[in-house]
Amino acid sequence: MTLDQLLTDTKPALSQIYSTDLPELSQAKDWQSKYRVLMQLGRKLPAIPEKMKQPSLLVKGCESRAWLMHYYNQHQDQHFFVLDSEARIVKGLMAIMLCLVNGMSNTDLKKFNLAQAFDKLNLKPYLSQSRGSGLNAMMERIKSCCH
Amino acid sequence: MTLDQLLTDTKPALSQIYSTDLPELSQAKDWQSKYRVLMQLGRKLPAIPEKMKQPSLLVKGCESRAWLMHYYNQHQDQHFFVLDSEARIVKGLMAIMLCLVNGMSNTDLKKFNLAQAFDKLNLKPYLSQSRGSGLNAMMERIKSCCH
Amino acid sequence: MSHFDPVNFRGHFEFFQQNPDWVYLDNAATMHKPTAVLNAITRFYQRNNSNVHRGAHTLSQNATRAFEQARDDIAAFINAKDRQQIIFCSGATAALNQIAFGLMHTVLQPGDRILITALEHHANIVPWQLHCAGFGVTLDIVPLTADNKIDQQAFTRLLALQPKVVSFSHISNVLGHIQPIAQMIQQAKKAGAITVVDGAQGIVHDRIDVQLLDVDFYVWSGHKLYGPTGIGVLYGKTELLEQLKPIFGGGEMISEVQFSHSLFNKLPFRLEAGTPDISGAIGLAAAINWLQKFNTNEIKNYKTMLLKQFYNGLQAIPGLDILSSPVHNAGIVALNVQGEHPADVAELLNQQHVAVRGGQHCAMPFFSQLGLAGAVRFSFAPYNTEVEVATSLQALAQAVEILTA
Amino acid sequence: MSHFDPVNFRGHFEFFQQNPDWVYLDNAATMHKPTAVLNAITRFYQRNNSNVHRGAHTLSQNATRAFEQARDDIAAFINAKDRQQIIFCSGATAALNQIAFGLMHTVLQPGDRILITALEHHANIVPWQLHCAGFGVTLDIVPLTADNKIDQQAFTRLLALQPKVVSFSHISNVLGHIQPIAQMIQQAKKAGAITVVDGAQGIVHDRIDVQLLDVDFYVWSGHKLYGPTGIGVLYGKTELLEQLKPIFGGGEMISEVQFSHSLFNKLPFRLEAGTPDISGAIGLAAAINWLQKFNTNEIKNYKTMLLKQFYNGLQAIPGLDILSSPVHNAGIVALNVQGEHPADVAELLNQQHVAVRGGQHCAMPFFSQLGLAGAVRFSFAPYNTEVEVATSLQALAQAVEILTA
Ligand SMILES: Cc1ncc(COP(=O)(O)O)c(C=O)c1O
Ligand SMILES: Cc1ncc(COP(=O)(O)O)c(C=O)c1O
Repeated sequence: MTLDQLLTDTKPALSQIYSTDLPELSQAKDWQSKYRVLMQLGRKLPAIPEKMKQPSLLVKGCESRAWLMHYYNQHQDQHFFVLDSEARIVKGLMAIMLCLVNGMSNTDLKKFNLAQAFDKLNLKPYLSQSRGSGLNAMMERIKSCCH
Repeated sequence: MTLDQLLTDTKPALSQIYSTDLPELSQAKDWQSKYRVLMQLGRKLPAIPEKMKQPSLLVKGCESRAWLMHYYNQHQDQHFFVLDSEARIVKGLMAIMLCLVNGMSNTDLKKFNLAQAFDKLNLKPYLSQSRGSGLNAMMERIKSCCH
Repeated sequence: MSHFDPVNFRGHFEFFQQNPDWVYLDNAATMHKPTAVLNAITRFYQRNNSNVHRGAHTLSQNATRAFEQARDDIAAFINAKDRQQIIFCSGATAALNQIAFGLMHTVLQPGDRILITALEHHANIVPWQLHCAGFGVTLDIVPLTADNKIDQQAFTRLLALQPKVVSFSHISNVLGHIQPIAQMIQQAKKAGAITVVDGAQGIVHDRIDVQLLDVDFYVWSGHKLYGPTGIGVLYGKTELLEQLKPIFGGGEMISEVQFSHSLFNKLPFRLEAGTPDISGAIGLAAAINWLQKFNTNEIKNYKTMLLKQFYNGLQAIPGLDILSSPVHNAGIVALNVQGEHPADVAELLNQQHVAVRGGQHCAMPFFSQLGLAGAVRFSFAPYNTEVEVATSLQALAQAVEILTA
Repeated sequence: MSHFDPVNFRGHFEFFQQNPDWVYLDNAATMHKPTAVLNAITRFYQRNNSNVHRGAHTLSQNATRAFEQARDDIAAFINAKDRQQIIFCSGATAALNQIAFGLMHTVLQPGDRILITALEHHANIVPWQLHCAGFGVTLDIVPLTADNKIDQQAFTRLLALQPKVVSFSHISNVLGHIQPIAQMIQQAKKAGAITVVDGAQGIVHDRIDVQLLDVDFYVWSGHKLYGPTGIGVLYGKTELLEQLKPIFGGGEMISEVQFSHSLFNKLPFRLEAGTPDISGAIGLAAAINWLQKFNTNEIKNYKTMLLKQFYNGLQAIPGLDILSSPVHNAGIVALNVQGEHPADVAELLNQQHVAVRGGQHCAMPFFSQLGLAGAVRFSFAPYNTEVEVATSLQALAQAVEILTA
């Protein structure tokens, strides 16, 4: 497996999440259903193989471990990411985050505001309720990829 | 000046304090008069000459510096003390303390309770009100001379 | 002393009135504070606030008296021989650092050994690494048995290496296991070691008699014992406290300062540099005085009952790995849902307003050894109720259902 | 922001209602706490109490949010560039020890020099002796001029010795003199030194802009700034904070613990081992937020007025030696009654319910130089009144009369 392949596999997963799971999430009636969607959604993101999980990819600040890989396409000014987490719910939330920022230009990513974006999608409760620190740590790491 | 001389001079001062100043103190009407008596009383105790004020004699735990010298008469089982303080009020209070314990036997000194003694003489307020720590430090030092 | 009445006991905690829809089972992280503690703090500031020790005026003496009374109360609580053996510091972490730093500069020499166990909280690992290991002192680790108990045979074996210091926790904050500290202290002393007990969890569970234990150092944090944050206690034997090099220099802890050198003050002041946490000490003493209105054994029995109820309930939930043993347990249960990350389990409990922790509980080395990402920890306090235990069991069952659906 | 009204301001302090017959002029030792602070502490414990950072449940996140909001508020208060530059510790003493210890193990080498002044509090002397001087670092002292100001020429001269660290107080706790810190920092930086400012008294008097000052470290204690005991702030430039070796090891401050070694977490956590004083931080932020409702300049003007009244009154009292200069003074007056011990003077004031301190105010080296046993210190706060100034003057006159009768 290479970063290239992972990136290739991640892309369609993210668009599926965006078009199918996000609407499902906002329609879920009770918290149980919501969390079921979240966990499924995390599963759709391809996992980073154990061998590729270098310590340097580890994102600190989460109770569960999470990893981030990054690729910047200079010609098209686009940032691409692959991520993984041991914890399924965290991974689900990170997947949502990822479908909002993947492919962004450097300028857009720099000024991206996660709280606002989650708010717009009625996902704010997920951010503030829990795992705040882990998600924020991941967001910080993503932003640190800007130049 | 020798310790012997100091001890000799201290003795009559203490009995005078006991017989004259203590009654005067308890009869004083207002705090001003009380403090005037206290300060006079401190003056009656002979001063330890500067040269004799060895660092080892310094009693710690007082905002003002105080010094204690000790002599134990083995034959008669009696403890004798000489003390001095930079601060007049503290010295006055220490003089009162001294007239209660000077010449005590080892057993008596060991079980001497300053708070109780001051209480009996209606001097408790002086102990608890102020300088508590300095007086207590001196008392501790005096007691540490027991064997 | 009245009979322990759980409803009355819980009534002392305003927190539960303010958070009626929560089940708080994170007591090993920090406990709630009875009204008596909050009142003592407020009352101190409103009536007696002043800086301590530096003599002078009556207000300062009143504050000093209140502060030193707190020291007396705490000394009596653990049956310390002498009040000066109670050193106030900012918490268990600060206390353990003071000990490690203090011994390193006086007692320990390069080449010496220190013995800890594989079940320690980071607060009883990192200070030894930070202050000692870098200077040529070796850290030996007592391994665990298969059922996560300290391997007492290995302990005996490692004592033969003649460690200068042996440091272990009274009760594991991860598993709740109560260590046989009386026996371990005796063994360590026989081997000639200085004994340090991390009592952060132990002091909460049982009455401690430091003279009976004959332990050299026993430390804990106020916030885990119904007291405020920011205050902790370092108990030590006088002759050993006197051998600690102070980790903080400043006011009050010296008797004489010159630019060329300074002389340290006597105990307890030499180890309490700067303005102490006066209201913290008073708050902690208030907690202890309040707690002593209740019978310790009755409290322990009540907690044992809750624990039993919880363990019984766990039997009915499929797919659990329970790390904690129910015997010699102070009321903490660490478990995992097989194949699931503890963070996910904790989050699903959180959704149901059951506050537990999922993670490594500041005991990374322990979990690394087991090859686990962590565990979900349920920690009980005497203000918890049977209803809460039932609720948490239901919530766990629900979480398992969602995860394994 | 409303016009500063002394009566309204004083009304925020329950202490004065509880102690109506006292005049409290010991504000440099510690200040009283407005109701807003006491309420913030109680409210935190009643509603949000939980341990911070370690993730997991909503209650813990609420506590973490409140705690980190306190950090934000304090960062904004001193205009720190980044919130992670605010390190919570137990007080100014702890902060200065962290700096001395932390630099000694990374930046300082045997043979290096540190420059302090002859007017420092013990908290800015002893840590350097404790952690550095024993390891071959030399402590140079800037002497004072005849009027008890820092000798700026000597300062320049001693900077030529190229100290690695220059540390001085913003405002003298003995004399109240405001040091020209902006200029001293600039000079020290030009000489290539790391600058440390002990702001224990400075932060109380004026608004600080750490970016404008371009100072490397600025520290203070909460209890002297209307906040609770047990909490303090260590502000530092990020690159320097990252160079400090932590003085405490424990939970949260490491990102990875193994028995072989540990990795430190990032700022601010790497310098905040163990459970922090959560309620202390929240209380301090409440104090700062409350204080900002009042106009700093109006407060300063009011204090200046009280000081002027006091100085004028002193003219009428015979036989005084006044150590403090009335210009560039933050509201502290140190004086002696000629030939009398300050403890006696303070005691006679205490008898009249005027709370001042007589002694060396943790500045022994300063008094040794002057050959004085100490001084009586009157320190004013904005909650003091003109009537109190008048009362204290009368009491001082009375004390002098008794002493010289
Ligand atoms: C100038 C100065 N520095 C440092 C300190 C020490 O502060 P704390 O005792 O709160 O640590 C004080 C207060 O006593 C002070 O006035
Ligand atoms: C066993 C044990 N030791 C030490 C600590 C550290 O306590 P604190 O964070 O209050 O310093 C804790 C609490 O987290 C603990 O459970």
